[in-house]
Amino acid sequence: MIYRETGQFKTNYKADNSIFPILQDRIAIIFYLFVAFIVIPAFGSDFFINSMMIPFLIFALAAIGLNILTGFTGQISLGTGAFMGVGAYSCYKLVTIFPDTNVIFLIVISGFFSAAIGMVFGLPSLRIKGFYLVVTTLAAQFFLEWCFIRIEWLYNYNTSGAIEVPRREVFNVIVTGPEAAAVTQYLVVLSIVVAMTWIASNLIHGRIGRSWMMIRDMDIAAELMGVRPLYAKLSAFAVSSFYAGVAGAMMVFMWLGAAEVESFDVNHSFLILFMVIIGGLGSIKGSFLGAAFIWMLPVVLRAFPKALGLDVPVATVEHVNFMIIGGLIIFFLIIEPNGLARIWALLKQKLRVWPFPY
Amino acid sequence: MDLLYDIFADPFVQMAGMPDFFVQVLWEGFVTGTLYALIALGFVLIFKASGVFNFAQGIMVVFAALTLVGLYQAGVPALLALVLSLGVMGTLAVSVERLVLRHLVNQPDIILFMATIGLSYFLIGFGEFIFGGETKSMITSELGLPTGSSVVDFAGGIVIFQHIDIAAVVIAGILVTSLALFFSKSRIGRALRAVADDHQAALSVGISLNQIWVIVWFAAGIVALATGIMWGARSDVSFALQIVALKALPVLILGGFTSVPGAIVGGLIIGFGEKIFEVYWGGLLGGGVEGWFAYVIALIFLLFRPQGLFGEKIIERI
Amino acid sequence: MSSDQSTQTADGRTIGGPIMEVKDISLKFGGVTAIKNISFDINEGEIRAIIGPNGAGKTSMLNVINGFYHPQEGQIVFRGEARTAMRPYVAASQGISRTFQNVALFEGMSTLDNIMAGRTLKMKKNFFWQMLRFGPAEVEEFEHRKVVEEIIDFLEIQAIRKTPVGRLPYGLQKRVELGRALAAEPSLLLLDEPMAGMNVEEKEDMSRFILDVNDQFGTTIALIEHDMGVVMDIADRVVVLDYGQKIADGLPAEVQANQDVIDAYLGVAH
Amino acid sequence: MFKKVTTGAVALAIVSTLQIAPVSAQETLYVPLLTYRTGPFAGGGIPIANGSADYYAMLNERDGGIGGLKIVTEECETSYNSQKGVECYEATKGNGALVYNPYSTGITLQLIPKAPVDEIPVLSMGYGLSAVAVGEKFPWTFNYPASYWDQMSSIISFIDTQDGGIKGKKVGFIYLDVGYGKEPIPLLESLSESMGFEVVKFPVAGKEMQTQSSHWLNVRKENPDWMIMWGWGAMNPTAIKEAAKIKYPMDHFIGNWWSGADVDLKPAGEAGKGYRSANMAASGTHFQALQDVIKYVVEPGNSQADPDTVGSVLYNRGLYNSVVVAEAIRTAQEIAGHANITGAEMRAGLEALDLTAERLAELGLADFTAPIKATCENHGSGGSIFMQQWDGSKWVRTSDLIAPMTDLVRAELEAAADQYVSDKPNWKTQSCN
Amino acid sequence: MTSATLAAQLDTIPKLLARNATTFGEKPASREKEFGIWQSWNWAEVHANVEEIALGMLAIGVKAGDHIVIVGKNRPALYWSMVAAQSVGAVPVPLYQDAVAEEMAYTLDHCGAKFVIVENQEQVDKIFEIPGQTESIKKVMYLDPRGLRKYDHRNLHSFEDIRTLGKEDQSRLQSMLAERQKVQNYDTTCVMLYTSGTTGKPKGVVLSNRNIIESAKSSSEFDDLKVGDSVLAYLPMAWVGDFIFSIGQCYWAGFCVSCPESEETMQNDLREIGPSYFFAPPRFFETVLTAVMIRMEDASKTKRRMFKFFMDVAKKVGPDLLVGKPVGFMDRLKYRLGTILVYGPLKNRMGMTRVRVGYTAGEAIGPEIFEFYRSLGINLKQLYGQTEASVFITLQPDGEVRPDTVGVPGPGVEIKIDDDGEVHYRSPGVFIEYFKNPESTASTKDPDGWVATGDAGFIEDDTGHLRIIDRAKDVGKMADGSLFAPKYVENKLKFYPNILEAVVFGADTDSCTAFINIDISAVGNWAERNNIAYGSYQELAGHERVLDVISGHVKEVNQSIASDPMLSGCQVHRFLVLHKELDADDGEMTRTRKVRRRIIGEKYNDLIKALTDGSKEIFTETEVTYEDGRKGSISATLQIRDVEVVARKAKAA
Repeated sequence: MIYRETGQFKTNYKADNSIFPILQDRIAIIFYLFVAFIVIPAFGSDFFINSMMIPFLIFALAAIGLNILTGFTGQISLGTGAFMGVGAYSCYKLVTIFPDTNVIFLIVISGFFSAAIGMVFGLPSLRIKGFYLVVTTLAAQFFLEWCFIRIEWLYNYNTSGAIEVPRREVFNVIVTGPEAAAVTQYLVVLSIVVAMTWIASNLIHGRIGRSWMMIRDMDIAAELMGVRPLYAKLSAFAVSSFYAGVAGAMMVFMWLGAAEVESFDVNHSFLILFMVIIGGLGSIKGSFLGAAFIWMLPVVLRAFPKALGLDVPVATVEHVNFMIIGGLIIFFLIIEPNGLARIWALLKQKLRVWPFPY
Repeated sequence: MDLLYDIFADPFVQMAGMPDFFVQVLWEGFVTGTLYALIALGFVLIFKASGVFNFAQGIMVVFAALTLVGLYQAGVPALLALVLSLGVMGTLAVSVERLVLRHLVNQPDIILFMATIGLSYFLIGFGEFIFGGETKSMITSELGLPTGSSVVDFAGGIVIFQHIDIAAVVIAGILVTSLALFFSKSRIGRALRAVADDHQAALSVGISLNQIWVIVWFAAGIVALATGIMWGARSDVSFALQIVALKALPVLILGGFTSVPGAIVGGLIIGFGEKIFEVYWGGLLGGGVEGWFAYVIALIFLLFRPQGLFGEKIIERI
Repeated sequence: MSSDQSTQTADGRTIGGPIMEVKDISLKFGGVTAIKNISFDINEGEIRAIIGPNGAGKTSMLNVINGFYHPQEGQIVFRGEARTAMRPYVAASQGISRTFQNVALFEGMSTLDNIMAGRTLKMKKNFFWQMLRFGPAEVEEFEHRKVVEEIIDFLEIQAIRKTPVGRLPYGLQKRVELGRALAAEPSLLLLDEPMAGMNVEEKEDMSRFILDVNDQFGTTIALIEHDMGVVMDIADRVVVLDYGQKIADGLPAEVQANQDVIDAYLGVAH
Repeated sequence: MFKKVTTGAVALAIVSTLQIAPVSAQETLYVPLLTYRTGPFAGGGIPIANGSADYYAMLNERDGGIGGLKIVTEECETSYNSQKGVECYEATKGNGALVYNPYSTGITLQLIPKAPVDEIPVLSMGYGLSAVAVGEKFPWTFNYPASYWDQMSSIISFIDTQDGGIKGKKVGFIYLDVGYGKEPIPLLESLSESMGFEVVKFPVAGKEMQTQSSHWLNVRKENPDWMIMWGWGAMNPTAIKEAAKIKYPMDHFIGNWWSGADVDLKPAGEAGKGYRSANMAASGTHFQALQDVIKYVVEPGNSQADPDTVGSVLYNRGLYNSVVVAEAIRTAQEIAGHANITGAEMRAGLEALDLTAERLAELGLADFTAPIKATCENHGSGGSIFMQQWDGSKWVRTSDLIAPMTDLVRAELEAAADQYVSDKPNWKTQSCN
Repeated sequence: MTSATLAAQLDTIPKLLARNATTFGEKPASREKEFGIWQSWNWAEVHANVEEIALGMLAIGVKAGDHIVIVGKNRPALYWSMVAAQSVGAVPVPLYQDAVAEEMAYTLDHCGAKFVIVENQEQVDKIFEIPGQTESIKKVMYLDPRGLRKYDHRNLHSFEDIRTLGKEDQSRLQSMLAERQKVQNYDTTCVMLYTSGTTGKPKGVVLSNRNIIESAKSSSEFDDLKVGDSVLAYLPMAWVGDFIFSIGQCYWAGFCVSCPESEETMQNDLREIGPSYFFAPPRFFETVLTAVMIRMEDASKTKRRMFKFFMDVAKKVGPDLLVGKPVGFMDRLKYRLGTILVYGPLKNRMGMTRVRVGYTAGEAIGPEIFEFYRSLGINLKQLYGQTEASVFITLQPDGEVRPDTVGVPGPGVEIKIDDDGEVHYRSPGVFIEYFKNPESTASTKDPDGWVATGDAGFIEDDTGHLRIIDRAKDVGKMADGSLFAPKYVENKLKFYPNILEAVVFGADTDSCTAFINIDISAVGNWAERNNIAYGSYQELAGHERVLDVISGHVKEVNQSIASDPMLSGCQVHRFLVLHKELDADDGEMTRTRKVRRRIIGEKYNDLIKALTDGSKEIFTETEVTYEDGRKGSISATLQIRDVEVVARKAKAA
């Protein structure tokens, strides 16, 4: 309905190949960015920014990471939580070893550590497929969790075993630590997420992304087309873990402020897998939708009885919350196994062919 | 050199030095392994008949136990509670088939897998919603299960056998045997095997896939209840147990997704392996290695035998 | 390959010396012998057919040629280099490209992306540029897009350019697959039953495309076919397999007259 | 169209966040309660939450609140999860929260640095970071009656009085392998040096709480003379059952005050007989205050608690927490001179808290717990504990108050506090002179 | 600059091109969807390209006055070739690309073309198939080398080769080109177009530069066409309309012509380009409307209701809003809402969002169809024209658009109606002659320059609009002497989506009868919805219930016809539904899909007899030609239905 594509034609490959070939989509993206960069910082409450937007963005980034691995390369992983942890602990070490270095830079750098670890645990994927791979990633998950506890050096021998985010400034603005303003942290997170989303989208639309999808769709044919499984799979693991790592570092540095191993446990791996599946495998947009759905729905659900003025015990709300999320996951899988992104696409298609049904 | 000694010699010296303790470790490994095998068995039942990798099996274990205890706490006599719990598991099987599986026929495995994760979430919420979230203790003695222990003198020391552990092993044995008999002797059992081999063929001999799903899920529910009682008696009943259920994954990797004997052997390997490794080598690494040992073993194993212990070599065709 | 060996066909194509020689290949799976002592050669520029009844070992032969199966015995000489086994991507990088009996397209991708996938080996820009996607990586992408578009034009599949291949009818999928194989600009193109499951009209189209490929780009083609009729029309030389063994090798007419071949095919009919 | 849906969802979210806020408009005392009634630790979380909430409710019913202002509590479910805890904090802090009791060391650690920024004190009563007891370094954080280090030193003192002293003995320490469990290790190690006993550690990872057979096999292998446990949730009953299984002498097995609840021992029952644990507040309903709670809250049906659990160890602990907060509010109101206090004024109240035995008696809680006196320097250390022992069906108090080794602990605390502050530039400290 | 001097300077298409290249150099002139994107050329580039091709033509020896035949689908290079041919003094002769070899042989022979430019192998094959033609044709040039590599290249050149040849000898040829152009003027032949010829062999209509440029100029001014407009060239290049739009008006006004990628992608390409100036035959609009309606049938109930509601609103006020008549506020509001919900998206789906001027011509368009498009806000108009007139005879000015007229005479066009009711016209666009056919030229064009259109019609007294009734020779008398206008009736029948074609018989008989062709997509859809199973066209066409439906349509038509006293005698008394679709391959229709009444009459003689003799059904066997040229036959037993007619009113005096 809102799509008026008549007269939108492409005279070069650049335009034809652009990620948002339709004018209305470009307008929408600009609108979203405007809301994200201007409206939300200006009008969002601290709670909204801190407890909804920042985690949403961070999880969306992690979901993009997992989506690269699972959605685009077809390798199921339940190790995302641990890879996020690698990023977080690396970042913590880097920040304490180099206290004067720009912390935003270090957050990004910590992704490399996570990428390296991800590649190591990606090696078995060359021989193992499907559910079997789930087990190897679980091995990574539990082994790394154990490392986060056992290797005390990682948390500077802190007696609590937790990593605590020190205060750091970038250009005289407090970026991390408890004094950092929510809006500042939000803008940093947003910028990193936007930049990395853009990069992910670039990779996916280029040769590398294609080789990932080739491996996903038909690994044998991919190999016969000259894709080296080693490169394709390991690069997917590396990029995926990089994203998870940066997300993990941001989770601790930009959101939680301190973290123990439980912040990187297998439940987080599941959480992010949910986001990817509910959002849609193989869709960056889906990662955002999935993260928003999985993260914000409980928050909204929790606020719901209160908003209605009902006095429901919190525990009941929480139990019901679990039931609703579980039920919704099943519901979504039944009505649209390809996730919210697919629903979005169908809706968009509906709007594009409006008023026709197809 | 010390390190090498610690790794390669010392543990064996300890084993030889305290044979009674070593036997105790083996026994613990055996019991744990049996319980792992039971959980894995639930997975295998469902996977074999419907190709669904039922992630919720672990949750079903807790859910079943929670139902049993919850009913008892609500004033239902123990044995009646047991029967009612069976009924609940049956209802669960029917509901899962009606509300979930039926709508997901022909979807890719990963989708069904995800649906069972959704099911786990639902069951957690539902279980706690009905019976409350606090940890509960299993009504072991009320169910007539033994609670004491026997101390056996052995090689200058003692080995302690918990009666409940013995009971667990016996019940596991009975369960596996009866399932095996059920599969090989009964009409439904043979139908199940037909489904496992070829869905089309099964359909053509007039077996309803939907019924079969209900039956296997119910069977898995029974296994879950038995497992839940045993685990509950060893520790307690709460959803924190779910993490234990994940151990069934490496067990399945070792044993293969479709093999009942594989599940048992795999369970025992993991059970023995992790106890021995934790007790004799764990200290070198600071302890707590049990959490990942099973997975790493499975991973290493996979690298050399991607098809599992009992699987056949895969020839890829194009 | 050398010009002195080359001959001119009736329709004006040039056929050179052997580009590939298959020597005494044997392949076993466990105890089952799939291929036994097979030798033949493929000349540069020709259309070489491998035919035989079902289960004759044709696809296995193709899998050996492009490195998917590793034979227990024998060797393959490709462009003068002898080897017994190589990884499929090595074969691909040497210029061997193929299609599959049961279409093996990348189902989640569009026609365009599938054919672009065939260009994988030709694309060189590194991760960094890929990440930015402007500058060199983009320029490279568009250069290859141009080539791919020519293939799309060649195969007359413009209308399905952006359609996900999963939604295409079988005949078109086969065509896209041919396009993907062509995109690699192979020096040896292996076609595994390119006309399987097609109706007469589609078969005629596909034959035309195969001939055009050979004609236009001078690509050497080795194709497996079950249907003898089609093969006789388009192949320059034919090798016949039965039960993993070679039973005939020669010009279509010769092969057609060969008693063993007739028996093998009649045997199948029983 | 979809755009509308998304913006609608965002709008709903914003609206719903606003919906949380309206409390602050009236003059009330707003105390958010971070509770966990779900998740693996719900078994402990539920009675604590009930005890806490019921006492405030009782005060509202009986006294009309504190200083004439009603206490408004708001529960927020954390599931003992740091992320959710922080989310709860963010969601409630804007409503004029007076104090936070996170009931999780993990959440406490997250809140410690936030407290001075948002000017809302954190009272981690008997948990959290031990070093916060050093008031100069942690003006906004309190952990009386005692830190884990006090408690550990008291337990060691207790052991030292048994079986001919602790010197030369082997002490096993089994703990939940998270911040909470690891907290006392430095003190334990330094005590082992100074007092000449050997320490063997048995960490239990969070996810292995219910499968401790290996740990206890190791205990059997090491065969320590004493076992000390820092456990929580499902870890406790499992540990006790496993200890019984290996026939570890129960009376040599001592838990801290988070490992000594009724729910922890009930499953083991008779097998747990002899097990000791530390405690800071008495159990039972024989106190007047508890009778009031039953009268005003439980019997009218305004409590979420199962009446049987009223007076249990953890219920009373939650109640004790509320008593302390209520007293601190009263103190703060006195200092501020007005009833409607802020977080900063609450801090002053917490710092000036003096809960004497007389006051306890006034409150109907005579002998309920040891008196507390906070100072600027001391935000928590020094409280005494007592031992209770399981007799097979219930807890029995078996010791007098056992004082911690204050001097030793204080020194360790200060060192730890310095270390904590050292890598945090601009950390707000206070001077107590 | 006065128009006279302007005309003096811009008296040939190549000169217009030169002007465009300097005046609008950077503006897009040609686009073609190729290799996935819209390849674009601006006027300067087009100029350069045309010159290159022209030089190449000189290089291979094209002489002034030579005919150059051009065959292929709409492609910029072929359009350029036409202009290049003109620049070297040759006459471009575009032919229908789907013409079979014999048809092509006739025209090649008739015009004596020595040079042929074709698109691809398919056309090359056709040309080489013509016996004896290889000698007379000197060179064949092709655009697409695909499959032609091993052809004998002595007389065959790729387009690129030609360009290269021209470039190699550029300096010499350049001056030659200038020479050639110098002698061209307003009266030089611009193009020769073969009329499809409803009867007999095609005739080559010779059009001069004056014809084309004057027509283009006046019509461009009429509708204010200018640089920045864009059209989609998808109608056959051999058709005069396409030549006027894609060369005449395009070069005059300087707008951009876009060529679709292939036939299958046309709809999509139309949507992408979104032309502002659009021409299509009524059949096109009909097909699109049918498709719209069929697709809406599948929409949800609420959507259908919404669609119906807003279409009713549109029907009520849309046309008025289009011409700026006052409309009530509520209606205006409803229409505005409708634009958001229905009209805008619908136009977008049809690719007509940007259409500023749309024309339809060639046949009468159903009033419902016509109103449908206009109510959406698409400025669809009708014109009446002929090849011989360089298209334009009458056009509808904005604000005077009605479905039943074809408009007022175009600028510079005079019209008169002769005694038989036949329309005659005289205009600057009137053709020079029929090539090598003076008799026909003389019988069509009188010495004063008046041309007989062959159509019967009349001019409305009050408005001055021309109304066409039918082909003059087809308007006959019935046995009782009343007027018989078959086409008039046929068109009314064809306005029903279910009816694809109708042929009405009745000259010199007592009552009218009709053959009907059903529209397989519309009726098929209807059948599906009503659970009617069918295996083939024939089966569907013979189905009882289908006949019932058609019968209903015929009855309604009869009622409508009866209201017009002059034509009320033409009511259809009996009809049958044909067992096969009328097809150009069988000679039953022209390539432009006009019914060949006479041939049909001969071929289905038995059926016509059955229609008149009152029998209830008839068995028949018919020869058909398949796509590949093979022949076969099909047989069927056809039912004949009687239809209620409205009693004739007393004949008006």
